[in-house]
Amino acid sequence: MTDGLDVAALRADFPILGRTVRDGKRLVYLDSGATSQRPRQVLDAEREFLEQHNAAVHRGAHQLAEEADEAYEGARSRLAEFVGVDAGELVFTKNATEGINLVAYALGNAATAGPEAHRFVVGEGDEIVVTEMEHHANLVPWQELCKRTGAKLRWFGVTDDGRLDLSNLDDLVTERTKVVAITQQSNVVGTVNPVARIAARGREVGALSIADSCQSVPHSKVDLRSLGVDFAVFSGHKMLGPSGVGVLYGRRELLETMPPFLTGGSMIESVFMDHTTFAAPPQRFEAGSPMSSQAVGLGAAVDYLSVVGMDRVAEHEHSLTEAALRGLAEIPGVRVIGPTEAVDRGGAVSFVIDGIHPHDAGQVLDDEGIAVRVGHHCAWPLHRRFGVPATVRASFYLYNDLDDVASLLDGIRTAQKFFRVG
Amino acid sequence: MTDGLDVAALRADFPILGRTVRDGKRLVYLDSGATSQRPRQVLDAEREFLEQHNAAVHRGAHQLAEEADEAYEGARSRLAEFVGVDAGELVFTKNATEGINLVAYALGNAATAGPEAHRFVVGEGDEIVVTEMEHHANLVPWQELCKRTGAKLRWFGVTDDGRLDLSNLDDLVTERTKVVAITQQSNVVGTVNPVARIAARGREVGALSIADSCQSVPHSKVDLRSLGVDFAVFSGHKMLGPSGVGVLYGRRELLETMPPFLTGGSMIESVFMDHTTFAAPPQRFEAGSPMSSQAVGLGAAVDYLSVVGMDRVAEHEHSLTEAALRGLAEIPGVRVIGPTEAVDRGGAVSFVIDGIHPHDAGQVLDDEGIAVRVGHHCAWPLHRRFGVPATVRASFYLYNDLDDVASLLDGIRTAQKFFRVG
Amino acid sequence: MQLQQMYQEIILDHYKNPHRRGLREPFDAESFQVNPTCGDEVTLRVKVSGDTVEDVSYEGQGCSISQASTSVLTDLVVGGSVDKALSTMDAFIELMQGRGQVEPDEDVLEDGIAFAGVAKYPARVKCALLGWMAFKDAVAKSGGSTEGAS
Amino acid sequence: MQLQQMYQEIILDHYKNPHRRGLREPFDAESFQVNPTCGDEVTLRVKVSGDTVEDVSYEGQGCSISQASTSVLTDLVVGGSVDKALSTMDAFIELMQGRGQVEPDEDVLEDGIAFAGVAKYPARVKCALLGWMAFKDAVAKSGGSTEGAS
Ligand SMILES: Cc1ncc(COP(=O)(O)O)c(C=O)c1O
Ligand SMILES: Cc1ncc(COP(=O)(O)O)c(C=O)c1O
Repeated sequence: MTDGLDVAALRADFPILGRTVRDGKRLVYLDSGATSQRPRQVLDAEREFLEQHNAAVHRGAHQLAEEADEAYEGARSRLAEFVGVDAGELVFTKNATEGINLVAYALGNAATAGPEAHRFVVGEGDEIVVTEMEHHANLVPWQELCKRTGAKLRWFGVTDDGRLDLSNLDDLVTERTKVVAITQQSNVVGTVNPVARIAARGREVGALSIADSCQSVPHSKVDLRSLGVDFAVFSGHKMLGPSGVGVLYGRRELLETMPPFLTGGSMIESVFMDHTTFAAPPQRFEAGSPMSSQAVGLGAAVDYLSVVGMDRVAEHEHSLTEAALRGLAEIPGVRVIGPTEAVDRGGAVSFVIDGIHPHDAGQVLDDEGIAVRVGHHCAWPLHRRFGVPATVRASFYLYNDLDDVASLLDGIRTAQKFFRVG
Repeated sequence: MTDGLDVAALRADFPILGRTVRDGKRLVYLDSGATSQRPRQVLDAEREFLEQHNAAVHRGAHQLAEEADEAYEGARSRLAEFVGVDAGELVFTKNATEGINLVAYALGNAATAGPEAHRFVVGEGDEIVVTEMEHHANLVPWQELCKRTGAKLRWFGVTDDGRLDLSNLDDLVTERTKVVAITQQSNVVGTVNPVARIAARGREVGALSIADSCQSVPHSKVDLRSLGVDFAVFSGHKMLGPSGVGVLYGRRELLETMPPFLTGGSMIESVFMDHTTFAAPPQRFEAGSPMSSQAVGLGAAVDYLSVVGMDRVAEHEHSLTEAALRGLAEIPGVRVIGPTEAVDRGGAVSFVIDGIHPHDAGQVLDDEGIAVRVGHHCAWPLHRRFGVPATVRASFYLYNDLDDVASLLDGIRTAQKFFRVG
Repeated sequence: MQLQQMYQEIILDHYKNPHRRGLREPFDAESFQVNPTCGDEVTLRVKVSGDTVEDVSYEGQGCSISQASTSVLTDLVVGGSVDKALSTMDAFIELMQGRGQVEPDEDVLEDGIAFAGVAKYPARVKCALLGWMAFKDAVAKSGGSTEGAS
Repeated sequence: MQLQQMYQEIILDHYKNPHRRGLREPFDAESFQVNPTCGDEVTLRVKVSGDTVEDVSYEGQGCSISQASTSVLTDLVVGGSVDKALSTMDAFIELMQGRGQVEPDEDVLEDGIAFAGVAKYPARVKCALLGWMAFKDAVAKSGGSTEGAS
């Protein structure tokens, strides 16, 4: 490949990519937007931890416990470096969804917390601003917070070519705005949003900003500090890491005064029957036994990605996306939803085929060994916006190559033939 | 061993038990109450899933996704069978702590949910009853719910020998009681509580009951249905399974009308910008990408335990506990906190040594290769009750044997010698 | 290619030319069902007279499997007794949940036997059952019993 | 046995015979610190006159390490300037966080050098720092600066 990524060598690290599906077909995995596959290095790191150092984290004083603490906190530090923030500003969650819920519930809890939490209180008259292209994870928790507190939900619309309509930025984000929650990169149409600009407007009016970085951190170099957001979330399983672990970033100053969400062991300072005081962050937000081996695995994933180089990952995916968009444009009856040029755009490519329901198209692709996702991809409002009930989505990662793109295009033609359309 | 458990053979399944600590000492792992170790079978099951079947669960239609769904739901079924309930009544959480928070928050959300959730509403005048021996995980979430709703927290006391004082059962659990939350087995003093009796009283007065089964499900045969509780929680990592996965049981009828907690992808029915409807349980309570490989690993853990047989596990631990209690009673200056006889009592044995702070005792034991836990074990109020700031806790599991007990007793004598006491 | 097994001609015919499509009056009960994974939807109405299913009308969007199975459903139940409709439904559900191991009875399921291949694809079983779930729900709402229906 | 390295005689002496223990009046500021993992607690008061740390008094419960290090703390800071106390604190913190790689300076840390062995046990470092965290907090509350203290 011209971008210098040795995909064949990388693929050898991913055992699952060597398997076949549906009667011996080569697996063409184009569903990394849903979940990525894991390289041997991540599996090995987790196993080594479990076979040599496993113990309860932050609760023990024996040697295994010391080693487990060190592995867990070491992973936090490497992740922090990976996204350009301090280790104390990262909270381990079970997935990105929990991270967003954490912030939404903590805000809801501020009303009955101490005076230090005053700035987090949400109530009637307040507004929360999202976008029409959010994943349900960054929409429903805010709907629910509004329902509980009486705040009002507002949102940015989406243009016909799948970009955020920011023409009313100053009308939407105002002194009434408490939170602006935006995806950094759409998991459906691939659009990369100008989060820094929106966060800056939020800062101007005193609103908290939160970036859903689920689809950006795995695929490009992200520096959360320079992005200027107050919070951000991402998930381990989408970036070569284990399932069951995600990350919430919060600016130190905010985490220090924000009320807790989940409560229980390890997040306390002192506990009495009638009251409890809480530990400093990040511990305050990590109740219960943590996903220790998963954090270790995620640390190894970050090491793996760093060795490859995030700029090269992004460049590589860019070339695949370009090829896919070009190829799709050439097939009659295929319509890409969202940006049709690979500008400010990541590698999630969603499309519809005239006369074939996405579910049926996906079935034919699956029969050819091509794993894509069909449906609304947890972004139902965005699909409504484009007047389609569902789409077919192909999403790329560092282990995909131009052959995979060619397989996808061939598969679409096969589907058209099978259903006698196009 | 007289109980017929071939511990040597079992130990061979646990790679970590073969390692040495502190300059070549044999590892004597007596901290399974905090977290258990994992057998090869569990590690292999998870790895096999990741190398062969990994895909986004409940979101895909391609072959890998089908296989992943099947593995994940298969694990749910095996767990359900293990604890005697239906698969649809089990919700996967990240740990037991999340499970308890889930119920507490769902109750808090009932006030702004639909009329079907009316029975879950908590407010002023309502009472929540816990015990003085709860783990923080089953105490702090209820304190917080009370803070948010104006309900009042009440609790059962603990007798001098570490049993629940139920003399005032009918005065504590009354028509005002909304929730009774009790640990089935203390993680500090090992006491097995008469949960069925307390839950029955709860039922009489219309209170919801929740059992913290973290220390019972891993160590004995538990039939949640016959226990008669409405909810129960336990954690994978304490029962040979992975970290990052726990289980909430809820009676079907309750899960069907209880409001959601975490919101986002996979737990919805339909999503619009201005409102959302929710899926049926258990999906309603599993927002975001789940801990898929961890659930699979937990399924394998349950298979492993089932082959050994939970009755034999319990019997084996009983004999170790008896030996430990007997041995500790023979060492001058050692005082066991909690029941000193192995009756209605599990294998968590906590004690203090005159003249040696638990932290210092733990250090000497660690130096001998013996991993115990020191501190308040996330049950600070119980320690206050016994007037001790901290204890040393040894906790047993199926891979421990009488040699481990002997090492513990020797280690205590060494500590007494080192600190010149006793 | 296993596809032919799944997409029998009968299915594609019902998909392209659905029977009894459209929402009609009068009706006794209506049910809206959605497959949250893919967004497929169906709104289905039943009209029951005495013990007879007099009409089933529906509207929806979805894949060939969900649309065709709803079309077949109307063929199977309209004009027959509610009891027979429910036992047909049970047979269809059993077929779909049988993972390809259940031998369909053509006398009972008629065109419905074409869905036997779908049963091998767990992710598509929900598609095939979408209309039936709406029917079950609508019958229950109309006062017909769905006892015994799994 | 590595234990002897950790539990130096100096530490055990301070533990058995702690210096300046007890809470005394008058004082300018008080701090309560707790180690949430193990429940060790200390309440510590400082009395500052001009630029001088006139008294440090304390009460608490905890292991030998936390108790002894608080006793040593009082030896090191009482009677000296606040600035010197804070730079001594920095040196002690550096030693404790050095994982056994930092060479302690006896001129600065006196009996404090006995804690060098503790630095190899990450779980015990917090014990050794408990009293110092209380001191830092109390000095800050009393109006003394803790700038530069890490
Ligand atoms: C009795 C009891 N309850 C609750 C918990 C919390 O479990 P987890 O930390 O896995 O959420 C534990 C273990 O830490 C426990 O022993
Ligand atoms: C943009 C975006 N946000 C949020 C999520 C939710 O992530 P998770 O399911 O890991 O919590 C996803 C993935 O599902 C996503 O693509």
